[in-house]
Amino acid sequence: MSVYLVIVLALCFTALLCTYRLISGPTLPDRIVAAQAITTKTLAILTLLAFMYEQMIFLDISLTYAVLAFLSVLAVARYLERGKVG
Amino acid sequence: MDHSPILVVITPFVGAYLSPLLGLWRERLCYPVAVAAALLSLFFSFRLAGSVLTSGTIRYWVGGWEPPWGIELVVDPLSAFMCLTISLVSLLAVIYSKNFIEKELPRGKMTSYYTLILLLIGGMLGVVVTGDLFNLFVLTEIFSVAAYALVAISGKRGSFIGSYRYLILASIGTSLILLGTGYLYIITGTLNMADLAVRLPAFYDSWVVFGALAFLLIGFGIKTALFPLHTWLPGAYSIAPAPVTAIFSAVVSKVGGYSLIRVLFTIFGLEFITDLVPVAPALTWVAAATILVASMFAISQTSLMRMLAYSSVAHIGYVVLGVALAVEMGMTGGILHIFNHALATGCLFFCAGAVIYKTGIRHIDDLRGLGGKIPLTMAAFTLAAASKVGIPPSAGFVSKFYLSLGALEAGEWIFVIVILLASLMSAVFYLRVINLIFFGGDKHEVRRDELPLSMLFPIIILALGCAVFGIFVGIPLQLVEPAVMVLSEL
Amino acid sequence: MTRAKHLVPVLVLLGIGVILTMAVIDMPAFGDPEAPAHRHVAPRYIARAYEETGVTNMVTAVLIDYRGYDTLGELTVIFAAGVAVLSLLVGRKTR
Amino acid sequence: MILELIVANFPYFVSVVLFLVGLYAMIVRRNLIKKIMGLNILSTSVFLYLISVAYKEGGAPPIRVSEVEVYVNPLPHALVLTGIVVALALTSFALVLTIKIYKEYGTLDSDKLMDL
Amino acid sequence: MTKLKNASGLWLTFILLFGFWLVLSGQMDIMHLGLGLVCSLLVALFSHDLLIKEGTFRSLVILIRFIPYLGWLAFQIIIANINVARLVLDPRLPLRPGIIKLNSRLKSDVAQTTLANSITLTPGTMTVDVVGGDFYIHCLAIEDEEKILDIERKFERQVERLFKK
Amino acid sequence: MIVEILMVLFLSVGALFFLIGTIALLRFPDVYTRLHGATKCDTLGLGLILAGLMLHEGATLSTAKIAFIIIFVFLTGPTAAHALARATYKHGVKLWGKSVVDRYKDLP
Amino acid sequence: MTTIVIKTIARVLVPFLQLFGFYIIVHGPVSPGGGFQGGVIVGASMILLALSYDLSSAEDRASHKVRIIMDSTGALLFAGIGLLCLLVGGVFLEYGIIPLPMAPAEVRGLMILLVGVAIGIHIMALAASLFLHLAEEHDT
Amino acid sequence: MGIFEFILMSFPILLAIAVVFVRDLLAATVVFLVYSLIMAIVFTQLKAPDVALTEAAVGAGITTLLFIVTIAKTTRREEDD
Amino acid sequence: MGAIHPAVIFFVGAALIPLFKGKARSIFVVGVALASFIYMLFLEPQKGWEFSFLGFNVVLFNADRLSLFVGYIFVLIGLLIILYSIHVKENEHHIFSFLYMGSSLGVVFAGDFFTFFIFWEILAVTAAVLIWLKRDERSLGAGFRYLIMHLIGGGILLIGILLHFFTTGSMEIGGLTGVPFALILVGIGFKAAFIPLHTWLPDAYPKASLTVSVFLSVFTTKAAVYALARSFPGIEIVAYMGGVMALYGVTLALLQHDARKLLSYHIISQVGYMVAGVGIGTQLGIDGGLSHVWNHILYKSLLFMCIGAVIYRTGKDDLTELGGLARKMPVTTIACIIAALSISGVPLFNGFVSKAMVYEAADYHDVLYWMLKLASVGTFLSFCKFTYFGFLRKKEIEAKEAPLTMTIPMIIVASLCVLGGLYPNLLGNILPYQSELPVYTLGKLTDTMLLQGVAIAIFFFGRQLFIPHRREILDFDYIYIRAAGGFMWFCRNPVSSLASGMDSMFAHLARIFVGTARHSPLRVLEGLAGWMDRLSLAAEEASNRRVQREKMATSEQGNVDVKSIDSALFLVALMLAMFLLYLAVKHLL
Repeated sequence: MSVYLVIVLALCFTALLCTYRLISGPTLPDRIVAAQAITTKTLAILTLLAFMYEQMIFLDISLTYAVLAFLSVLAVARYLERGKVG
Repeated sequence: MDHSPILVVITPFVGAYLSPLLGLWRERLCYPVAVAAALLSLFFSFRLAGSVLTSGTIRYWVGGWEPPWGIELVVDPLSAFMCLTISLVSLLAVIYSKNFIEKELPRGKMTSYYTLILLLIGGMLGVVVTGDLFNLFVLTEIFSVAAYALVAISGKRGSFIGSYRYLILASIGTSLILLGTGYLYIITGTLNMADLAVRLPAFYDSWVVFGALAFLLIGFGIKTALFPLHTWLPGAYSIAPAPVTAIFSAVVSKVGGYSLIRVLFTIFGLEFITDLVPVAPALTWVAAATILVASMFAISQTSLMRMLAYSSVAHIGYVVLGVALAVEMGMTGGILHIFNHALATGCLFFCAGAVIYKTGIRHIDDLRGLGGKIPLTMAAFTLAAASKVGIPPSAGFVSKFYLSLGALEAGEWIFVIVILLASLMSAVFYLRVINLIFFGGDKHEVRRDELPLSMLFPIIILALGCAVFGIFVGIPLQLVEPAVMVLSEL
Repeated sequence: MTRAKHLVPVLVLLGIGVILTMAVIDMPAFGDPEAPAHRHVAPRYIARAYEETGVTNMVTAVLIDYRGYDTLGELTVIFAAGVAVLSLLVGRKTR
Repeated sequence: MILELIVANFPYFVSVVLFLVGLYAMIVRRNLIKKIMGLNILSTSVFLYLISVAYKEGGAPPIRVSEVEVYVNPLPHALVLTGIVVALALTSFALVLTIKIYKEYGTLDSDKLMDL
Repeated sequence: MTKLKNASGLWLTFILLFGFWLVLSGQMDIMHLGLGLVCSLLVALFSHDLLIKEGTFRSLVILIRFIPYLGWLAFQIIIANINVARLVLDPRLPLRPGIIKLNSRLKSDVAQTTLANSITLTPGTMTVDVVGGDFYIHCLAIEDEEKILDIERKFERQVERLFKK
Repeated sequence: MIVEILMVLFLSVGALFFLIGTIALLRFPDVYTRLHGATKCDTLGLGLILAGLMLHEGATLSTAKIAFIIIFVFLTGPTAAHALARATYKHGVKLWGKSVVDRYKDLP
Repeated sequence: MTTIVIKTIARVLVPFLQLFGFYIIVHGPVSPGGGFQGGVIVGASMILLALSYDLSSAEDRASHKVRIIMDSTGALLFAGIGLLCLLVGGVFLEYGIIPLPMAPAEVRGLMILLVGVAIGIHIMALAASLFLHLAEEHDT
Repeated sequence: MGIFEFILMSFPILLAIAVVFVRDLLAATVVFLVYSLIMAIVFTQLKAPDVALTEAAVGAGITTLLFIVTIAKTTRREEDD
Repeated sequence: MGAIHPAVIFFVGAALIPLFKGKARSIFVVGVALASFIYMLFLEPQKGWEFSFLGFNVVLFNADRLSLFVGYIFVLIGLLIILYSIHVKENEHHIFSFLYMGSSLGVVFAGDFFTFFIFWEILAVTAAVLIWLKRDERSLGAGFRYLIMHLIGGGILLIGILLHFFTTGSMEIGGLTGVPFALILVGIGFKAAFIPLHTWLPDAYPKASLTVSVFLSVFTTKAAVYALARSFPGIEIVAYMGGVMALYGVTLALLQHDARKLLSYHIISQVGYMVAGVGIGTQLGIDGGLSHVWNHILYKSLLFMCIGAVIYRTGKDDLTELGGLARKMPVTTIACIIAALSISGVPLFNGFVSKAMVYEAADYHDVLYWMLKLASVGTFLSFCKFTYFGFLRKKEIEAKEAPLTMTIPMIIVASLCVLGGLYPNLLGNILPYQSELPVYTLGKLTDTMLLQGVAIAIFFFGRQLFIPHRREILDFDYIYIRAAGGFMWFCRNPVSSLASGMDSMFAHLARIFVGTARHSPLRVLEGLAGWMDRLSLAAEEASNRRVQREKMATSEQGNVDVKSIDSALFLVALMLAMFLLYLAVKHLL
């Protein structure tokens, strides 16, 4: 059992914990925080996976994540602030 | 190398891609482009039909890859037949659109309208010529998206909800189709229909095949609007602009039926669906229920468009019934009915559109005395209605006759009664309309004058078609009979 | 009485689930390299995609070359969606 | 025995469950947007299924590297890519429709829409 | 496509982007490099005015100054994180949250942004809003408002050093 | 060898920070405090893990790529937190009852 | 209104995002990704701009007209390559037949790249379009 | 099938159910976002990087944004009672 | 190809009519009819226009003695009626009368069941259109019922034909057995006005316009009789049906006050004779029946022409209001009397001849014979009533003689009636089986005279009995109209409610789903997720909802009839489940 796997499992575990906050809320920002946290963990997991499977190409996926997850948080924030996105 | 199989599909697509560009420049240019594209694909359809008749099934390897690896376009007589029907009706609908759309749609939507209608046409033609299951899915999706948009494009009250319902149901359908495709893929490892047909018999008793069959059947059943799955249809068809509705009821749901036929006959094969797992008999009952229930619903409608929509549901039932009987006569009737019904229902919807264009009437009771105002249109309406009822010697009669023969051939005489009963019911609701139109007194202050030529021309052509192909049945049968041969051999 | 009534609709989905489960059990095992799906068409892509298309990413090769027509279709679908959205939204834009 | 099978074919079962959940969401939830989410879940289940079909024990991602021999099946990946795009197209259009419906009727509850 | 405002900004953008491309691509054959050049040029043409707003040379200087700053920041982050970790794991959860206000002299966009993000990155503090020169900072444990402000001023000085002429 | 150990160390510490972030997310009383825990501990955790991986990888392009990931995350993470906090406040979610001070409230 | 922080970060991010998108498009043949994914990312950059500034700034950069032109061009480019193959005597989408001074496989690779770019152009305009149109204010 | 895959694959089920049952649409959207992310990991783990990339770009990027915009323009509350 | 099918002349003529206007059209119309008449005179027995279709031969044109015999009278009377109706201004009338006649010729010359059926249906449709041309509510309803009845009949006929084709593999007319036999009999019976199926006739004919009723009185039923003669000669049950028809028709005719309704019932009665003759099936019987067709067409069209002329001039067709026309419209009156005498079978008029043949043929069937005789008495009685009350009795009424275009055909037909009575052999020459015409024997004459004397006596002694009263006579109509109304009601109401009911049922089921979900373990999760939402959303949404409610209140309650999406989706799932189950069961069994 490689180190990566252990770490990935740990991250999975933490992500699961975050899911509790994601589902139970209580407010929408809480959920988004949880989502943000899960995104970060996912990012870590993905990068670890890239090393675990020795596929450096997977890094592109992480990179995509790193940038795109930001968008929806911005959108929600904008909505919360102004009641609309546009 | 004859490139018609791909050109028939690509031409409308290229037209569609061009339209937005032209629309930015001059909105009026979209119409000629659309007409040209439709005309070209009609031309290619004719070429296809010609070469299918002379040299048998055409196989076209897109990208030059041989079938199981690349996508293969297969044009057999059935495909060619469908191609002709689709491109004919579509061309007429596009021609018809000119004045209608200018009047009925808000400004600025013209470009989108023509683009979407070209995509619709191209998608349908693509479905018809393809020989690859996944490609079928993709192209189905193309024309479906175009169809959803066209339902909603008028922006009238109810159009969005109609479109939404259509979308949700149909996309469940397409998801099921994709899942079914996946199920077939996992056990055979191929997506090519012919190849599937070869490799599938080894797995005939596998649950996976049943699952795939169920998914594909329900998926295409939704597209085809078979009885309990038809609920999206009237709402969508009655609200769309008339030329679009004409295409919809004339060919779109038939394309669903075509896919059903392809799946059942080409992939699973006659033996499987009739003997091993009797799907076809079950389908006949579903189709019979479709016919009866839809006819009854049609009687109870007060809006002309909705009535026609329900009536077209019923007629899809005929098509499926005929094919599912899985006997030669029945299949001939079913496939022939695709064409005959396309002519008739196209004409009817064009006429209904003409009434809306002229007077804005949507209710049946308001139609009184229109026969005196737009006599040619209404005469065409009558002719088409006669074809739909199946009054000899209209085209509709011939296919119903074949269907009845088929039912007898299959030993299912109950279906003959169903067909006659439904014809009777359709006589009831069409006669009611015709009665009001011609003999219901005169209510309108409209001047007696006919429609613009661009609208009249398609109406007349289709109406004449209803009459002509009732007498010269041999013309469509040239393609239908080989199509039946091909289907029942597989 | 009411409980029995409640049961019926749930059975529909469960029924689908059960039969699909049967289907799943009938399938070739997950990850089995000998499954028909891996032995019929795909090997050619894996073995020869590079020589035939000069592309190392087989998915791209399949997507754009072997099944390029599908991709054109896919493009058209999203094109249609774009035009559809435009058709609903552009017409009434406030200027 | 069944359990073993389920364990061995776990992704397939996940996809079945997701399929049912998606269908459930579409049928039961009356909100139109929820239905669209259900549709998305449904289609994702199909994608998951297809990707699982493509998986091979010990296979590498289908990007040619010199020393690797076993790759997973690239074909379903291509199919799924197409499928995702299609799902995106459907979703976007459905959402536009939803906005329009809301503007027209002021509600997104399918039941209330029925009463209108 | 916006008008070419400052050509040198364009070139700096282009070089930066091309560097980014090289890192991403890893393919050093002619074709990919050429494509990289084209793409970088395209992007630079399209949005150079976004990336570089100030003088080109100054941007470069700031960019170089950033490197030591980052190291310092990383150290700060780790320290702060350990603090927060203690806070989190403390069974009593000794939180004293609140929003404080930091009046800053920083004027330029980038400087303010850098400061704001630096503050946010150090756990225990988080920029909620920037209005003019005022930073509103949410803190986890406010024992003494001034003490925290002092820490933040330390940050501000560092950032100021980065962006000085 | 030393690199390996260092890497494991980095990874473990990173994971630990993730865990702390998660606990913070679960334990903290209101959105703002949770934001602290979640976004920043996680950012650091990620940074550490990626740094560990970079160490392992050595000076290759992948390392640079990972560096870019880190940069992106360090750019977006705090910004997202900032945007979210501001939006939450503007949206009307009150600070935790036991909050000490709220200078932001005074802002018109 | 968004803060200066968000705006600045978005400003910095956009070019890199775009380049990253282009990278994904161009490297479709050799690494995961391709026209579609890259296009979405490039489109996302416009969305980011719209979200951090406002819609009109994104609209300024990629106006409705430009997007439509890109949309059509991308699609036409793909179909055009297919038809080109047809013109030079092959079947539709048979890239290898295009007479370039290269081995057929290389020609195919090049064309795959080109098609990927076409898809990318198409999708980047479309992704931005979808969002911008949806987010726009409309009258009913 | 390792334990990791197991956990990872059960995750989407949980999230999907959550999507169905969360009443606040925006919250459901956020859950859906996470669902897409996890799905992307699952895809990665099944050695489908292309699909994972697409799912990341589409599910986490465009689709979620579109959902949010729509909800912003309509209503957040799922009218269920 | 052989000779041109006579129907084609009419069809082409119909197509060309719109090209002409005013006088030219009149000339053209008459010219076409004349042309067809002349053409028919020179037609030889032959077979032609054969096509292969669907594995059988379609013979569009099959002229033998039988069909020519009927064809002659059709074109002859067609010419005369067209002349009679030349005053009608509407193009539609002429077009559809041409189509109507053409299709009746098509039926007559049909060489196989398929062709036969096609023209049979066109006949029904064109007839219905002709009825509708009156363009008032009554004719609309009547035409509608007419068409529905005929389509039902056509449908039954079609099933019969199909079964016949299926059992024997041939489409040739004749050789029927078993189920197809019965079905075809019933199908033809609809048109031939067999007794419980006859109601369309007295329903529709009086409600059509005056010229149209003349047309209708000629072709439809006679075509059916021809069809019987061709496919079912010599079926005993048919013969008795003829007797019943004769009696039933005459009985109800006696009770009528509406002149055309009376005549319509008489059609049934007279068709009864023909059916009887055909049903007897001997050569004499068939000849008798068919010559009765000839004669009946002449005098019945004459009668309708007369009453049409009366309507044309006075606008009335009710016997209670008519009378005293003898002086005002002498030609019409005389023609009418001639026709009445013919139909009553008075010697020296043509009706006598054919009736005598039928009696002769029926001589061996006692019951039938007496039925027909009795009907004959009734006929005479009712025509006494008709002529007396309609024309002869004294009453002041505004009228003048009919125009020339009407009187000329009337005169011609009347003279033909007399001619036929005086020289029966004129007809005898073209009879299909060329039976002997043992007509003017003493026994027959006395027999007839006796019966008619009795009838006259009854009429004049019990005249009060026969004074027409306005009252509705209950016939089978009542049942049919009720049934049709019931069906329409069923389609309008229960089906609609079925549609909405189904919808709400599925919506309900779908809601039950939700209910189940609330009671299931999933609820925990749901609770977890949902319990705080309300807090955060409450304030914001409260205002939102209020706005919404206002919006909904102001929006019109349009009839969008949106069907539930849930139910549709549920149906999809249900179908999927059912189908899977079906497959599973089929697989396991």
